Amino acid sequence: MEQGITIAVLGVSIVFASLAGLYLCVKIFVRIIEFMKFGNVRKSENVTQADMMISGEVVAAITLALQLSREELHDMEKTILTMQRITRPYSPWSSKVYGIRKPAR
Amino acid sequence: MEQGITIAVLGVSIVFASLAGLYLCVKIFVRIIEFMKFGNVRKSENVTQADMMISGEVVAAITLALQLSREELHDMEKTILTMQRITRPYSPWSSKVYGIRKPAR
Amino acid sequence: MEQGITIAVLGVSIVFASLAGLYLCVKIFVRIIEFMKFGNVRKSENVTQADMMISGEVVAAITLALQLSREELHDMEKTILTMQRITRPYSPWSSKVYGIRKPAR
Amino acid sequence: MEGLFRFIHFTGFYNMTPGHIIMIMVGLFFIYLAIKKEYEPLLLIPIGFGILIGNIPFWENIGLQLGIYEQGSVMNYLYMGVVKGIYPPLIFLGIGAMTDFSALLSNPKLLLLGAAAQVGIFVTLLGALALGFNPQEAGAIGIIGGADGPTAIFLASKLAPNLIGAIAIAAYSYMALVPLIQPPIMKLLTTKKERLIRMKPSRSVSRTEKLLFPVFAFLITAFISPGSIPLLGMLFFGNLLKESGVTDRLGNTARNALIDIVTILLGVTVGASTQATTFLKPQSVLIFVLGALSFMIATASGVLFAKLMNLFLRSDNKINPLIGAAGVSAVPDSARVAQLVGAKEDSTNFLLMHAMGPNVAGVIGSAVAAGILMSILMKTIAF
Amino acid sequence: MEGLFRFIHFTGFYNMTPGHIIMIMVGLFFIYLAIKKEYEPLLLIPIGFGILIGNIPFWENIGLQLGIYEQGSVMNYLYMGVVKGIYPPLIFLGIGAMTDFSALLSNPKLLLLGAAAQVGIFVTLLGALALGFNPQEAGAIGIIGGADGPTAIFLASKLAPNLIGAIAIAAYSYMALVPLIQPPIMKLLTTKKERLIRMKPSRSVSRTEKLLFPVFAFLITAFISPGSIPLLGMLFFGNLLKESGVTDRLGNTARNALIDIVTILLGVTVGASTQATTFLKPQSVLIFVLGALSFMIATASGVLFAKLMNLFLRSDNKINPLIGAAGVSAVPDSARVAQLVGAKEDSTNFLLMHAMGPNVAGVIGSAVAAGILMSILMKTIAF
Amino acid sequence: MEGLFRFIHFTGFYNMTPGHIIMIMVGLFFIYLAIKKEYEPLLLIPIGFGILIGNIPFWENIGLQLGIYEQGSVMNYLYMGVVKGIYPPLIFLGIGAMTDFSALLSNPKLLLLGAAAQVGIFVTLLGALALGFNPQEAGAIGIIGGADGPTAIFLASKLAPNLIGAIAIAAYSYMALVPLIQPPIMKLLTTKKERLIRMKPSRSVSRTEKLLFPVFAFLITAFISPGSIPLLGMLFFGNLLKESGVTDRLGNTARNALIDIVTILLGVTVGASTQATTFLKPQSVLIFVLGALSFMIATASGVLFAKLMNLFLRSDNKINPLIGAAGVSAVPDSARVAQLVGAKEDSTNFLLMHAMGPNVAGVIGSAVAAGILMSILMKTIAF
Ligand code: NA
Ligand code: NA
Ligand code: NA
Repeated sequence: MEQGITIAVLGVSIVFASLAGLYLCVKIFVRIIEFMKFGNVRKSENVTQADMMISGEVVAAITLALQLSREELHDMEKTILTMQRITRPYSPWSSKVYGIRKPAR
Repeated sequence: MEQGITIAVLGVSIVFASLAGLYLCVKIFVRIIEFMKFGNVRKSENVTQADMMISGEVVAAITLALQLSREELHDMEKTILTMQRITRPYSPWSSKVYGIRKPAR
Repeated sequence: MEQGITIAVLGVSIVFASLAGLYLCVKIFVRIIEFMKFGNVRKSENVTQADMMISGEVVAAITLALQLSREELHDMEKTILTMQRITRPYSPWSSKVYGIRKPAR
Repeated sequence: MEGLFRFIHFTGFYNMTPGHIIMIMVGLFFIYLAIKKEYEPLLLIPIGFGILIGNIPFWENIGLQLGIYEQGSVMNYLYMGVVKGIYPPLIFLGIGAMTDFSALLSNPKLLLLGAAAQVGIFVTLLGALALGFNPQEAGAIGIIGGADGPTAIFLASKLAPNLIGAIAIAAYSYMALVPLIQPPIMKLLTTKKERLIRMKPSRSVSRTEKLLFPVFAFLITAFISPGSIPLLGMLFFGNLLKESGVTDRLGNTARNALIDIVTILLGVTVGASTQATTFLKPQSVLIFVLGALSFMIATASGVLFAKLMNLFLRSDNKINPLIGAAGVSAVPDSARVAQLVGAKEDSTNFLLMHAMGPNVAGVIGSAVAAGILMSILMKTIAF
Repeated sequence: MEGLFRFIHFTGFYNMTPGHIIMIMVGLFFIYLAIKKEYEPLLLIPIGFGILIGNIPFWENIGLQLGIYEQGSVMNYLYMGVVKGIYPPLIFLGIGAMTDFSALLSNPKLLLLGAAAQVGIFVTLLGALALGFNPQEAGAIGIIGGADGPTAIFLASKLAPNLIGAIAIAAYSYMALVPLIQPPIMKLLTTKKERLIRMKPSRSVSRTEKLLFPVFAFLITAFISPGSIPLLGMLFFGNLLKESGVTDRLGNTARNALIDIVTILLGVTVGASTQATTFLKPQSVLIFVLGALSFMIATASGVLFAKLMNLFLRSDNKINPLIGAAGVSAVPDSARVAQLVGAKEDSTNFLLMHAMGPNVAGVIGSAVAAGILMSILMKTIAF
Repeated sequence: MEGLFRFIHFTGFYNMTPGHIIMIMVGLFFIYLAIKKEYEPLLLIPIGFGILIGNIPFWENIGLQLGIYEQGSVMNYLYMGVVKGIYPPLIFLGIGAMTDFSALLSNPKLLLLGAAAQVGIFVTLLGALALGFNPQEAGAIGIIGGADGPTAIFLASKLAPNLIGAIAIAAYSYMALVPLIQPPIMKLLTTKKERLIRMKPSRSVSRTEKLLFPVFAFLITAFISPGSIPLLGMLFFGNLLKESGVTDRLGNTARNALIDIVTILLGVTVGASTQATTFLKPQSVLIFVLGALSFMIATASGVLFAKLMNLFLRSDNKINPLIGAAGVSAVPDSARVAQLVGAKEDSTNFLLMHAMGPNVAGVIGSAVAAGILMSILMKTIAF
């Protein structure tokens, strides 16, 4: 049990350390990238593709909209499912296109 | 050989038993489902998606029509095959998009 | 080392033999096929699909054109990539369509 | 100079035997059938090319790791999926994900036709025993009459691994030849009047039924014959992925990428397992003869049982006995044959949908039969 | 006659025990939940049907090669991918190829919420030790609180292979029930005012950041906890395939065919591993109790840590503590729950995007936790 | 406190060596090349990230099951596909299903250029022997000059498993650098007049030819050199799936899902096999030097042989010797290089289609060469 507590304390610490490390890393990188970009812009004045950003809020709205519309589509999909399925007469252990119009020899 | 006959008789019986069991099961389920559906309809009068049925004969006709038209498409597919193939210059052991417009350094 | 030279000489010879064999084989087959086709044409006068040929030079031109246009498409793809990605909220360890419009029970 | 001599010893020309030439001809013939006649191309092309791969003569048994029976070769590793019985259930998963059981549900009594056609399996088993095969081999040979490639390969891998190649080749050959084998038997056993029978339009099937079917069909068949779990478990699991309505992406992958990959690997290794030096034996010929017999008996029992059922059915609800032949499975070829033979008498009589019922029932039937044979005959069993 | 008797002995009916019936009911219930409630269908359908496959009663231990624990059976071969810990990293590859880390990058401090929610893992570990499980088992049980199926299965396969089934079923059950488990706890621990907090629109994220993230996130987490290499290596590798912009076809296959195939095989074998004769033991019940506890503690720690962080943040930059609950992972359900609970107070408050950050951070967090537990507890380790 | 100490011992920081740092830099460089320069991204991204995965420092040899060389780790299981030589033939299957042999068929004499460029393989073999490598290793190193990743990995797995990593990395590095390595050599060995040669429009190719080619090309090459069965069997089988016209779905899966999955697994494990503690040795540097040499000799022999052939050809039917360089394979890069170098002299001279012939012939040529080396040198061979 004592061992267990050691594991628990150590474990929680390491998980926090990892994600905190990640946090710092992202922070630092963002600084560096922004710094470099600032330089770039001064140099070329070209808005490169990497600079194209979308506001997070806009993204959220779009995501929602897409999701809702997709769900509706999904519902429609279901209604036409039964019909669609019939159109696949392929089966791998006998799949030739031996048409029913051709006479059997 | 005697053992063989035992196996054959037993085998045939069990195969029949299995599929007859399936037959009965389907029969019974269909009854139950129809019974429940009847109840549902009375309760809600809503025709739910599960109730949407297509006549088997209609299905057969559609299947045939689709199949015939698909076979024709299939024939056309073949004629354009040679051309289509050329449009995939990708190969996994060397696939970069090293364009022929760029000068070699 | 002597063994090495034997291997090298033999190896190069066999590689050449294989591809030369292939070369001869293609040559001979082409003759045969052309001979048979000639016969066919006389028999039926029908231009079958197998006879449909495209000039190599035309093919080269088309290939190039397609490639160039595809590369441009590819570039456009990149610009819309970030947006498209957001539209996939599926994840296999929790993927249900539990809509955010439905109230949590 | 010695190097050159040794090299010549390595070539295919040096190691060639008449057997290799014969098998290469067979492989080329399979490829020809697949491309020109479009007989089962998805299997005959991989098997045909596999026969070529397996019959390039090479210096055997010196550890070159080339042959399918040599440890360490790629073909040997890929062949494990056949020998260990892994590929067939995965193919059944894909088949389940592409099979529509509506036809069977709309007229469930046709399930019995799928049982009747399995009689061929057990009669052939007796024939094989009479010809001197041991019980395990006889069971594996009998299953050729199930007209179902993966089932035949699966049972052969469990009962008679040494016969996998011959049994698989026989099964697929006759399945490809169903349009030639079945019609004469069907005509012989039916009257013109019977062939003209028009069947009632089938009952429509609700989504709930299609959804519940794979679950309960699996429970019933598996409780009666647990030996069929590996095949039917995967078949009905695949079907549930298809019908559940909430696992479309899994069903889609099962019936596309997954089944295609396994089909390629199964086909090419089964083909390569026909290596002349181990394959060309008198018993392979016997297996082919028994296989043909098996297909004919299966067709006949299906047709005759349909006629038997008609004795108990009201006159406005008769079964066209032609669809009994579809009970052998060989999906969907034998159903198409029923349609074709029927259409010859009356071109407006659409039997296809009705024939699909016994057709898929035949798949279930032969999987159940395989389960029984496996349970009773498997050598690893220690009571 | 003796043949008939022996055959009856083979049937499921003869070998049936109450345990089989119970487990079949569980399987049917999972399938019901998946279809009717649409709870995690992509996993509950394969697992549910797998439970059916694994609980067909059969004559065990006579070499029939049917059960998942019998050598030579297909299920046993496919189960190797679970036992050897192969499937979970491949699933992580696919997850990486479909995960968008933008939300996390746009507000990186939310990463800490993904760490906080892992407290549940370690508290549960202590609970399991107290209940008498050995350290390895306790670690494997604790990871249920990571709310991440593949991670739980991976760790269980390394630490306590005998518990894989119970742990996997518990993990997936509670993940499916996240919308029922979390809201009460979230409401209990937050005030109405807190639940109304509107968070600042998140920073936009450039392509370069998204491209560099998987590479450096992997290096950092793996250097701190090398035990997480198998899971996080594949996760971030998959994400690089997605974000690199030059490997679209590989990313596409990883998040479609590859993950689907592995999901099918993992689900059905994990389900089948619940064979009644080995699964129904008191400890399975204990595992379920501990698992529920674990989820609750994880939710609570996420919410409470968010409140703690708010003490240090400027008043215009507060975190809505509801998104702390998303730190358990259970992607994307717990993020949706945060959105839902928030929307009940103010339907115009969109928390979903903000909750996605802790949500994916939770995946990383539990993989790190699994790596630590594996490093410290694995029995094969010889110092 | 002891727990903390032990934990620190587990971290990557504690186990780090300069070698790990070097290899991580190499991995990052590969990823950089792939993304920024778009050099072979489909292989450099998996290999590059694989190098990162394989070079996270961890406490080795205590049974943590993390490293690619530790039994029981996922990477070790996935690496089996490389060690046992299974992935390369599967990749060849996919390559076959995406290769169009029209260019080769329309001007079959260009096949000989694909043979000429393989001289580099055997010269390098001699060089490696001179530098003290044993014959098996020398053969595996020589194949780098085949400019064909899967072939190199396959032969290395059979002849010198300990060198797989170095050989694979060298082969892919130089294939990525083909646009830098080849042009100087091509210009050095040709006159401006030769580079301006316009080749006759190629003959059109009928479907029948494309369909028969994979079948008979396989038979001929395999009879001459059965050692090439594993690679060429799969290559031509894949091509038949593509050209047969009746197996489109199989060909499609082979060139998409199947090859993508195998490419991902092969790339990431080959990358991870460069674990610093086993990889960073002087011999790896030697292999890189020999590999570069090999590519240069191959290029030169292709060009020179084209000039030789011109001596025997009519003046209106000369070969532009630049396309001889495409005989090394490195499909389709070296063909593009031929086009580029030619276009510099005359921008209206389209050499691409002509260069594709030797280009795919080079694939066949190096697979034949691998088969020969395998036959002659394999250690498992017992005469
Ligand atoms: Na059958
Ligand atoms: Na988690
Ligand atoms: Na080459």
